[in-house]
Amino acid sequence: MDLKILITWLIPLFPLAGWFLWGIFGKYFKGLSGYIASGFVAASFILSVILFFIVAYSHGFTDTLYPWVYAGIFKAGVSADIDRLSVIMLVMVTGISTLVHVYSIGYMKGDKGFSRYFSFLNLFVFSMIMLVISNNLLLLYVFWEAVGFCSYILIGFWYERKSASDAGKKAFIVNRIGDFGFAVGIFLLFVTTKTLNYETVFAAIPSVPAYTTTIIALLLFAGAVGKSAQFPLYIWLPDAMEGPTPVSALIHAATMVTAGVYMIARFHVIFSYSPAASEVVLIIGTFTAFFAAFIALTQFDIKRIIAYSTISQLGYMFMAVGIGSYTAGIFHLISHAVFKGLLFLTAGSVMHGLSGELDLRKMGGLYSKMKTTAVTFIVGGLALSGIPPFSGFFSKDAVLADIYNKGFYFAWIIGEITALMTAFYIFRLIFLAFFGEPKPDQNKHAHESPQIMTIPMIILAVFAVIIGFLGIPPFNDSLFYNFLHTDFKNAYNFAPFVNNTPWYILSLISVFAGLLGIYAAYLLYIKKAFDPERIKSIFKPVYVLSYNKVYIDEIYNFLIVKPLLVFFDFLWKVIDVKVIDGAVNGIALAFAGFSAKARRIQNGMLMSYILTLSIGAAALLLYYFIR
Amino acid sequence: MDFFIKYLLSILIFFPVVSIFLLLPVNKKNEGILRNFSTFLSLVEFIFSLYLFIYFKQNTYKFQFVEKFNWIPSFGASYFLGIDGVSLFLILLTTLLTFISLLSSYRYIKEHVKEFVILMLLLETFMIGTFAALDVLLFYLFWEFMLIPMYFIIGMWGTGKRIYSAVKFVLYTLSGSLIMLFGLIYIFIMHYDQTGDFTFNILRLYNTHISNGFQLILFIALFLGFAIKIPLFPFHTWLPDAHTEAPTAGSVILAGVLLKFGVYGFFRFAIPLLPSAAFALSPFVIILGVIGILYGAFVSIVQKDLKRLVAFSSVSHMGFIMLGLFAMSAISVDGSILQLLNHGITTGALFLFVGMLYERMHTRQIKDFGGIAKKAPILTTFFMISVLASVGLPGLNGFIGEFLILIGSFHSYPVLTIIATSGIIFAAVYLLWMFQRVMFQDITNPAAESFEDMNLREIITILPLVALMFLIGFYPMPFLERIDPTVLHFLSMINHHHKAVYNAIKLKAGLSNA
Amino acid sequence: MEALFYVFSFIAIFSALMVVTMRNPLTSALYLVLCFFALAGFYVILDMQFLAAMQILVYAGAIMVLVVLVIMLLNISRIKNIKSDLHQKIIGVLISLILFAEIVLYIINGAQKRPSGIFTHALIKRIGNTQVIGEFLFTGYILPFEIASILLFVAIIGAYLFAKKKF
Amino acid sequence: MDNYLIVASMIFCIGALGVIIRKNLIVIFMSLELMFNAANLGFVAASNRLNLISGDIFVIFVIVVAAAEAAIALGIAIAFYREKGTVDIDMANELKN
Repeated sequence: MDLKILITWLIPLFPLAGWFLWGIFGKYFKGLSGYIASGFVAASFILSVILFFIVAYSHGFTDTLYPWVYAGIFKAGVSADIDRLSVIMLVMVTGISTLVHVYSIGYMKGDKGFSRYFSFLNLFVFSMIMLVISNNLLLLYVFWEAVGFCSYILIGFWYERKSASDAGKKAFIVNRIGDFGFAVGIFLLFVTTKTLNYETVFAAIPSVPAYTTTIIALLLFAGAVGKSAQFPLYIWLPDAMEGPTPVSALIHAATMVTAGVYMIARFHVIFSYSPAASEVVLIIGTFTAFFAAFIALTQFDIKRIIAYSTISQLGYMFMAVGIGSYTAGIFHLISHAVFKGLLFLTAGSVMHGLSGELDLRKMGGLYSKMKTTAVTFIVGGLALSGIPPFSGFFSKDAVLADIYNKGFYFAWIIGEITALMTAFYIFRLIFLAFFGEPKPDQNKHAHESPQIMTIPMIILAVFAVIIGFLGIPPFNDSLFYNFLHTDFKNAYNFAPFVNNTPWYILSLISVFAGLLGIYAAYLLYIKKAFDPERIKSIFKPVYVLSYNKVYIDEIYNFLIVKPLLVFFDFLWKVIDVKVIDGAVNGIALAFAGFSAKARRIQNGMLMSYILTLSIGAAALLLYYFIR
Repeated sequence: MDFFIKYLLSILIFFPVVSIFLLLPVNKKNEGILRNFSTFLSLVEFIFSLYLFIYFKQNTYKFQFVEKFNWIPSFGASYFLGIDGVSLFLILLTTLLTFISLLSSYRYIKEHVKEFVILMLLLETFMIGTFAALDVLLFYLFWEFMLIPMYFIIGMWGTGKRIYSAVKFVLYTLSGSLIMLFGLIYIFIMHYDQTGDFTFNILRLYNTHISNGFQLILFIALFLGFAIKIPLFPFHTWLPDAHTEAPTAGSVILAGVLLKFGVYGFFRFAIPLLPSAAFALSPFVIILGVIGILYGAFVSIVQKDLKRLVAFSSVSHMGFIMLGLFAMSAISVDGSILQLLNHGITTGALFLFVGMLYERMHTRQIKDFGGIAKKAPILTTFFMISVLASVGLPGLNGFIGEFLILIGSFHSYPVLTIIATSGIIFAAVYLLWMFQRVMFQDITNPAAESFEDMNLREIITILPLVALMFLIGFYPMPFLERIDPTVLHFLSMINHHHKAVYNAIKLKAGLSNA
Repeated sequence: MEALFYVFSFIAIFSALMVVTMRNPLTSALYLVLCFFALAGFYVILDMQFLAAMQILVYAGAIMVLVVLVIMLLNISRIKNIKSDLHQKIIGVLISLILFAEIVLYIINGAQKRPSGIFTHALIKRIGNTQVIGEFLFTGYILPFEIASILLFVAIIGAYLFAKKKF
Repeated sequence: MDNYLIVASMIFCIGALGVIIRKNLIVIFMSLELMFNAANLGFVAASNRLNLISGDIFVIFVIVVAAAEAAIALGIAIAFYREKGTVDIDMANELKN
């Protein structure tokens, strides 16, 4: 076997082995399982890096491990498609996973589900790796759902809490709604192209009628909407914060939720041949980016703020892939994975220090107590706000510049406003939590987290600073662009550039927006130039709307969940029991009733039998007589 | 050994009967010996049936292990056995599930142990006989015999309204199968009239030419018999009652094997015998199937009784199978047959878990549970795997079957397939919601505090099923490559017949362009 | 002969009516005996002396003695008190009359069948009716004859079992 | 011949009447005997008219059956009386559940 193929299959093998080991023998390993699991994932990471360089200096390849489902003309194998896109994703996924694993050793210390936790975390890494390297849609779908399952089980990790198990269930079901569309899309794709292999599908797509492509693309996008928490299916992600924080960092910020973006980038051929579908992607992305940032403005739960921020940033990525700037989308995906992972880990560190406290109103002045956490958090916040030279600046601006230069001005304006709001809410969080007066009741025992947690944070912070330089020189000539662009050569260029505004002008505007947001937060929460309460009362309706998350959960509950449950109950108690079973029992009862009547004749009195007998004889004779 | 292989099917059919005679001398009071010995015998039977798998030639659709003896020559009935890729797996499923259900009832069945094991073994004989029979009369005989042990199993060891359920089950299925018998005999007579060949041999009956109008009538007759057994949507109401009240072993066999007979009947009898009618009526059957998918899922969501929930989920799953079978594309029929096995494995496992929960808590109401996960991690793990397999999570068996069914049906019936696909959402809703309320959250019922985890026997009971879930999920090829030739032959056969009839009509109408 | 027929008919019908209407079963039994004698008379008219003898021997002699014995065995005063319902009587009479009317109508309207056998009066008289019956009974009807004997045997055992104090 | 048949049918109907209206088991039994005899008369008359002998043979069998029946019926009557203390047929209602 070729070395690179061996490496390819070893990468998912390590976490898979880890899953089995901790799942079955977890209790014999005790605390060790965390270290070994991290080692396994680290091995995957190292192999991924090796594979990255192999691919970077040679070319991509595909390989089939074994035939999986062959039925009739349907053929799908367990096979990998290694190209630049997948190796970049591989390195990102395994890298962040390694750090999160290490961090988790400290974070989950003493939890009685310690090895269960690492088992599922390893399973997640395995699934995510397979999702990234799969080369047919069936395999992609399998691991698409598998990561959803891991998310379900890890969100509901503390299953004794009703809210946690509710959140897990909600995540799974909402994802399923998206996957429903995804599955139908796969069916349609198979029916039109008779294959599910990437290469053959992509080869066939240009000759497929445009409306069919559009329908396929939209259906596939439905899956992405569910998985990547876009409007209207984003509702599971904020609730998913019930899970352990490293899980939020890994699954709900860095890797799984970005699978939708990856999927669109992977199927760029399908999406680029359907401008209409891409437009929908752009609209949904833009709206979600704004909408989630709007909600994030007024929340007090630090994890939820970051979660809404994730939704918002995913919106940016969808904007990018929606206008055909796939490299920009993936670049933002990578840099977002780094800084959002960082933010979650630091938030986890805050929680750890405050024994699980999440409410911003009960925090303050933590900077002095937990310096490392605060510094790394600020690095993440700056990256998120798009302040140079942090990574967010390069990636977000690559997206926004492309949007502007391709002529989508409205989306660009929304994007800039969102950037302002983003800077505001993340610095509101930073100022409220780390600066200002310490809250006496809470902060007594606040302490810095152990090194095993802070080191991954520091590493991520360093990357949050340097990874942006891959985007130098900004715009369509960067290192990253040149590296990845070859993978998207088959895309149909449906949105050509219409402007040629230089990057520094556009960047200046974005940076200005970001700084404005930070300044506003500074004025409100540090200088106290304005009383936040007054502003609250001025914009009361808007504030209430934002604070209550635009009542989306309630609307869904009231419009969909409740009526459906009533309907189902009706279906069971009336239709099933009364109507259908009633009909069946009715037939039986009719017979029973008839025989009850018939039994009256058999009253046990011999006399009446004899009487009947004679009547019968008379009647019989009469019959013969009149015949 | 040659003899063994040659008469393997007969050996499989009659080994349980022989086992019964071995068990008869054992004293009624020696319950331990009865249980262990019967379980051992069913294990031996299962091992025997594995020889079928080993010696099965996979690249042919021809019937294998054929045995043929005269039986009632004056009726044209013969003792004619043989299996193809479909009945192979169904027989394996039967032997496996019988073993498992005997093993599972060590704790559940406390009274009349001897009668119980004898009835189970008898049932096994009849079930294998039904799958192996290639003679219509022999098939019908075994088919009806199956009801008797099942009636007693539900009636004697059931709970609640067990007599009502047992009677309902028997009367309902019996009335269906009588109509079916009428149809089969009618075909037999027609075949005799046409060819002068006085035979119940199904392979020869396939060649009967029946006009389209008659096909419709006969198909409806056969349809009633098989659809009730499946059960298809409006005929399903016996199922929740029977499942809910039956003992665990009864539910496992009922869901795992007995429901398969309906689909098997369609596959072996109704569709190949009456292809034109099958083609003409397939949209209606599929509509019923799709209604069943959603209906079963909807009703499952609001169930309060665990077993009833699983029973209604069966309705939903069997809807998928009917959709795949009647979509009549190679992929979907492959998927259907695979899903038959999956449903047997998964739902069987779910019933086992419900039984385990019932044995420990003496209740089946979902609201009485909660927080079991804390007390019983092993049970939680296996239960979760089974639930997820039932949900159709990729990587487990349910997904492969459902996916093949849906992708195969999409071409012919896109809208109905999309509606059916939405069933996967609701499957997640009802199963996960149930799982959350039963296993997760906090303990509310004090009885759960002393909840014991699975013991070794129970783990052994479950392990083969869970292993199969993973095997079919990750590597279904051993199954698919044996099913596929049979299915392809099935499809080419019905297409051929259908075309032949169609051409004959065209010829009559003078439309033939030849 | 005609006169004898009418005499016997009158006796037979009268005694039959008495059997049905008398309250005391013992009286009924005695009228029944009378009726049997009348019937035996008919048989004599019809040249079947053997049957007449059998009628008197078996019916009047054996069966009726048995009946009378049983009546004696039971408590006669309580048996006498069993009353019939009035509406039942009316229905019974009605039904019987209808039945009778129908049968009569049937007999009258029925097609007359020609004699088909060879056993004319003369022949029977010549051979003797006992011999004729005997020949038939032990040749053509031997199997029913044997079965009848088994039936009697069964009846004896049955009667014994029924009359036993405990089953 | 018709006259014989009419007499026979008359006796038969009287027997039937007795069976219907009387409730005394013994009387019912005797009425049944009347009906038997009516049938016998019919047999003999018809056999005589048609110059056959089978009717007469049948009468013998009927007599045999009647004898057997008498034995059983009276046995039942005694058993019934022992059980119920009466021979009223209305008391024979065990068939009614």
